Amino acid sequence: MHSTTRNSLITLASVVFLLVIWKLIAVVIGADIIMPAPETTIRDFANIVKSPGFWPSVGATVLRGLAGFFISCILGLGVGIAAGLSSVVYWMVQPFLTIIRSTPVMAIILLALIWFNTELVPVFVSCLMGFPIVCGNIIQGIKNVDIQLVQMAHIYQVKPWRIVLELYLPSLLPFFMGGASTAMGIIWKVIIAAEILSQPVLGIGTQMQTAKTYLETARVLSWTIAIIGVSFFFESLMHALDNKFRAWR
Amino acid sequence: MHSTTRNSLITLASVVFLLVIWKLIAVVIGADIIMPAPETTIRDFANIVKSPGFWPSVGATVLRGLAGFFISCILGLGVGIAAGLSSVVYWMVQPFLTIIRSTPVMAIILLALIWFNTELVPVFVSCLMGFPIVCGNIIQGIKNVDIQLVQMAHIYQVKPWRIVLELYLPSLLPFFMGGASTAMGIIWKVIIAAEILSQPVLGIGTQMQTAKTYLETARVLSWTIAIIGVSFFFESLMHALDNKFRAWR
Amino acid sequence: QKQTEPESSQPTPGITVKAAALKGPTAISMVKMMEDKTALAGNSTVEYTVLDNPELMTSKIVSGEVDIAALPTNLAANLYNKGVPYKLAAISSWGVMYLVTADKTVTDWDSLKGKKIYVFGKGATPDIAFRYLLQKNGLNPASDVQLDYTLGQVELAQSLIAGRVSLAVLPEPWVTQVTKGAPNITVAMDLQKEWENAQGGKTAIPMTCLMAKKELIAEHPEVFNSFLKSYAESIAWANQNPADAGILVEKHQIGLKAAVAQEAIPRCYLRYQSASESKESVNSFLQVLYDFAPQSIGGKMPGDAFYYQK
Amino acid sequence: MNGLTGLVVEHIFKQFDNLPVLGDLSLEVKENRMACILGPSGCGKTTLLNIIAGVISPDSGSITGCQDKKVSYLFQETRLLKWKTVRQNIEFVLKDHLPVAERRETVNRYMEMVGLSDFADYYPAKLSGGMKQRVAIARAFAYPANLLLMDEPFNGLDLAMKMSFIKAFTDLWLKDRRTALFVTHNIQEALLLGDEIFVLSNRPAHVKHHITVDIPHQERTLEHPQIIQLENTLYNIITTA
Amino acid sequence: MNGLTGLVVEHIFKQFDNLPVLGDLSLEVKENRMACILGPSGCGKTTLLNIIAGVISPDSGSITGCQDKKVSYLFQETRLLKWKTVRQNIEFVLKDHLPVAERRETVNRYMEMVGLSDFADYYPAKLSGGMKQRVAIARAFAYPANLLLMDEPFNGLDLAMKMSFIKAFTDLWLKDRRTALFVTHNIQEALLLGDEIFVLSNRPAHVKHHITVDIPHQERTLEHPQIIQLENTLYNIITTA
Ligand SMILES: Nc1ncnc2c1ncn2[C@@H]1O[C@H](COP(=O)(O)OP(=O)(O)OP(=O)(O)O)[C@@H](O)[C@H]1O
Ligand SMILES: Nc1ncnc2c1ncn2[C@@H]1O[C@H](COP(=O)(O)OP(=O)(O)OP(=O)(O)O)[C@@H](O)[C@H]1O
Ligand SMILES: [Mg+2]
Ligand SMILES: [Mg+2]
Repeated sequence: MHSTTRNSLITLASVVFLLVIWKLIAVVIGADIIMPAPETTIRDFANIVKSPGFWPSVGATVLRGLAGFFISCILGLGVGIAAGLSSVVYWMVQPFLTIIRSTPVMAIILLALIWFNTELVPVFVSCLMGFPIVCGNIIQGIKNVDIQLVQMAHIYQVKPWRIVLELYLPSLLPFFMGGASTAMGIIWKVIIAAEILSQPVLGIGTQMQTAKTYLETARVLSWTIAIIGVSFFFESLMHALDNKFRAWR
Repeated sequence: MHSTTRNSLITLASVVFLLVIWKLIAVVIGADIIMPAPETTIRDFANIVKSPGFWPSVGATVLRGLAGFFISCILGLGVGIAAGLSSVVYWMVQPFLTIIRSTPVMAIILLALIWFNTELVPVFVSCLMGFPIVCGNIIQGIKNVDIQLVQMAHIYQVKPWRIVLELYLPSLLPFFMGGASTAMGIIWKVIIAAEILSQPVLGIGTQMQTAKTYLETARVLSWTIAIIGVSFFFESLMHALDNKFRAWR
Repeated sequence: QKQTEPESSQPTPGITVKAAALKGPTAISMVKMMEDKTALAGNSTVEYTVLDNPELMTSKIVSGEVDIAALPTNLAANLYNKGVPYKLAAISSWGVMYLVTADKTVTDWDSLKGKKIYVFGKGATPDIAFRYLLQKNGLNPASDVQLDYTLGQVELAQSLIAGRVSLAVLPEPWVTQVTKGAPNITVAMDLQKEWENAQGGKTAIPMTCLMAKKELIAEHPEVFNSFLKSYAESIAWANQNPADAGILVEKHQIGLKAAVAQEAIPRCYLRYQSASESKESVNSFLQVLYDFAPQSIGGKMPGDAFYYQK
Repeated sequence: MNGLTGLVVEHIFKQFDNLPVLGDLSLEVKENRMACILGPSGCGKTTLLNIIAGVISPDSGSITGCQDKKVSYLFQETRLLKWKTVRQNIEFVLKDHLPVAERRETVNRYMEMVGLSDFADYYPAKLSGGMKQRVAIARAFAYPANLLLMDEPFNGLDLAMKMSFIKAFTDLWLKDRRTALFVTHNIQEALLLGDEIFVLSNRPAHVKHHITVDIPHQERTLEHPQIIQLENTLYNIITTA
Repeated sequence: MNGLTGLVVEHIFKQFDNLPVLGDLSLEVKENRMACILGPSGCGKTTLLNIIAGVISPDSGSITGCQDKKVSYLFQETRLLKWKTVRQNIEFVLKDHLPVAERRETVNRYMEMVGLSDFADYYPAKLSGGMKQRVAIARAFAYPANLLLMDEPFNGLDLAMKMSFIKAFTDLWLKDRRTALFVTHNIQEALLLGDEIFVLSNRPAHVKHHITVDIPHQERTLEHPQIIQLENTLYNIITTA
């Protein structure tokens, strides 16, 4: 409780600091169209929150983000564990991973648009970003699992799936959490980018793009604040979860 | 040597498998403009490799990518270690990290274009993507450092900077490598995306965008192959480095 | 460059005017000037940039980096309403939008009923203009047709060629690319003509314009006017020599290949008309946009001060 | 109970990189007997147990008699899962072998035996060194094996506790015989528990001395004259290497 | 050499969560003498050493005499850096305290002493349990400390090696006296090395018995009659808790 308060205060101070920097930049640039002042933006933000389209848009984006996140995690864990355990799998998936990681979204988006419903394209694109992050971390994590413990489990003839579940997974936890919380953060950015490209009916990205074509920079920033809020909420959730998982420390 | 050959063979098999899938997709879609056949693309790729603009473009992109990567790593390590060691720093940088992670590139690119030279915008944008990946992993890694070893070093009055250098850094290595190799992969994607937006004179992204506006899909894919090649090269380098660092295993 | 040397022996050392144009048809208007490096009054010179996207244009205008810019008219109005110190100097293109189709049954507005039409950039000018035309021709954009905004311009062009899309609103130069790439696709409607019909033949659609910095207009009127003159000539030349213009377009990397540009130029309705002469067209165009979405032009109709008066 | 041959280790060679560790090592443990290995630090005792357990393979030589046996191995390190409590650590190796009720009863019994009933829900990080060793002991004993391998099992335990464990273990073993092989540095432990005692040479290790202790386990105490005599013999063998 | 008061531990209380571990524990080690702690597993010996070393703080009570001393602590676990070789592990704690030439010489000397000169470039993963313990011993001895804390220092070593270490350590210590406090479960080790022997009670631990051994170190052997007598006394104290 006590330290939570302190932490919140520190975070608050740092947010205030950010606002001050923002204000300074806005004053220096002196053009609302490029960088509106924080107070203008916050006023605008208050307006969009009250507008009827706000929660549906946020909801749609959050749903897509969570879908992308969970798919990334499940695929990342599955492929990562397989590749970490077997060097054959490792060298087999390597080209796929490289391609997924480095192929520009642009080169894939038309195919994605052909195969998926517009609503799903952002989910697909965010998996392309989130999956390799989780997967890369898991592969490293597997290399770091204590072989002595694995030997022990084999000697005691523990079933393979229980070894994975009760030995590998907990050992991987810090690696998984590192990957998952990074992926969680970045997925929001990617979802928005993909929404901007694919223009689903509802979504923060769609709204942002509209605001952008109308040169309403304060509105663009208001939606940015919305996505940062969403991101912050889920990151805190991840942090709490992480602490819970570390009870044995 | 022997196992290297085997690994290369497996990777090769998997690349061949990919080409087959590609060919299938191309046949199913049946439209060169959406998905050219692999042989068409490879012929085109051979052409661009021979063209005089190829190496300068690749070189420019690689330089930007490496710059982005190294800046990401250095910042990620510095901030990550500080935040991992001190909860005050952790809660202080948290809002910045959230913002960097989740703010859509679009909202920043305008500012970036005003402040930086066009050539540098991709570097800046790739840091925004790479830095939080490395940083998030390092924060998790610090939590995972063996406190018993730290106690030992304190008892023996080892100087703080040597504790960081000789105890924390090696402990963080798997986390750092996990983050760095993921970041390395993704940075290429981001550099391309930023080059597409900011259009520096030389760069794979610039070339890709041109090919795209000319509806030269095979050319777009040729440049994609180039960036995948670059990515693959550097990933192999990272992998070799990682193995080297694990000599003590 | 010689003329700009500060210690030049010339009696009137010229200034350097910075001009920017948006990649694509907009920039074709300037291509001859780029090629000839036409000198302006008083030995002034021009430095040209071709910008890839509206964001770059916006930031260059807001930061005052460019003196003269060729850009979409609605963007100009929007920027003006947001307070940038620029004025509308001239209109350069009167529309590049076409309804293209592989569907032979599409002949007039009524035949569009119940069809799925691909439009790009929801809320942007082409979308609003098309919906306006639907309305004017007795169709309800929300119920009588199905508008799909999924694909961007490039994806739309690719999909049309690949035969995955059969009916779309498309701008030049994609129209040329698509009709070249897929002979079964034809231009079903020239939306410029439709606009004129809808407006009772009174006004055309002033799609792109030239905007100039007030400072330049006020401090170097002769330089500015000589620019406008060259600009008008450049447009006229391009219209008369589409083949040569095409070659220059490719050379100056304006985003079109020579062959495409040559065919596209006649369909881009390039025509120079001064701001004061264009006032009525611009006003009725902006009014349409305003009625659909006030934000699209910055929330209000620009006043008379928007128009440059010689 | 099952298995018929005991454990036969023949002509084992093992080399790590360029370091020969085991050089022509042979030994035999008869069915349901307990053997003990003594030897200098770093001579290859753990390596031998690992080879028998199948964790590593020898360069040459053969091992018979443990193929289809269940093996319980008390490692030199405790090898506890740090994210599991004392109870969960023991249950971890039993889950696939005992039904739930019996498992619970077994876990409780062995926790009681090692004096950790009160610490059933402690994570390893909060246990003392000796307590962790006791969890590992409980785990190895609780597991229903035919062959028991133990690497310095009573390391880090106080004298009283060690004595009570030796007694408890002897009782258990007499009731429910298993073939057992354990490593120790303590001559008294070896004499109180072992039926056979193998003393290994320096690296590359082979069996330097082999002593058979023919006293029934129930009768063995540190005051037993034959034990005292063997103790002196062993002491001399070991200290005059 | 420096420091004047020895080590005085007074009325220490320590509780973990709801588990009282140390309950009013007091003891004193005179300057430049060696004290030994015996006590049941889990009673709080490591906790006491940790408190003296300053790794954890007591709930109440005071410790004087180690504030400005350099402390060398041989932990119950080896605590080696697994990415450093034997040599580098020892150098790690010496780098900030000795110039390079002297450091190199010191490292070589102590590696020699623990018999690991041939393994100087081995990483811990490739050492046996006893060898790792010896690296930790070399590290603790090599470090130029005034106060030496050791938690079960000879754990995992064979008898011959242990005896030679005890001898080597006694010689070192006689030459270059330091105050030392060590924990062991072995009565003989305690008698061969300790000037004072503290026997701790069960948790919550306090000093149950205090024995002073007044025999000069050079004269102590396991056959010394007074030692044999003390051994019996201690044996009875410990086994009849
Ligand atoms: N961090 C901790 N949190 C909670 N309990 C702890 C913690 N550390 C130690 N304990 C408890 O304190 C008691 C004493 O532990 P300590 O390690 O001091 O024992 P010890 O005397 O060194 O035993 P051993 O001879 O087995 O090493 C044990 O019961 C242990 O469970
Ligand atoms: N993986 C390995 N790679 C290289 N050398 C190894 C490896 N494992 C063990 N060794 C070496 O093999 C030798 C024997 O090791 P082992 O652990 O079997 O000794 P031990 O007899 O159990 O000693 P202790 O009593 O100290 O536990 C040692 O010299 C050690 O350095
Ligand atoms: Mg061993
Ligand atoms: Mg202890």
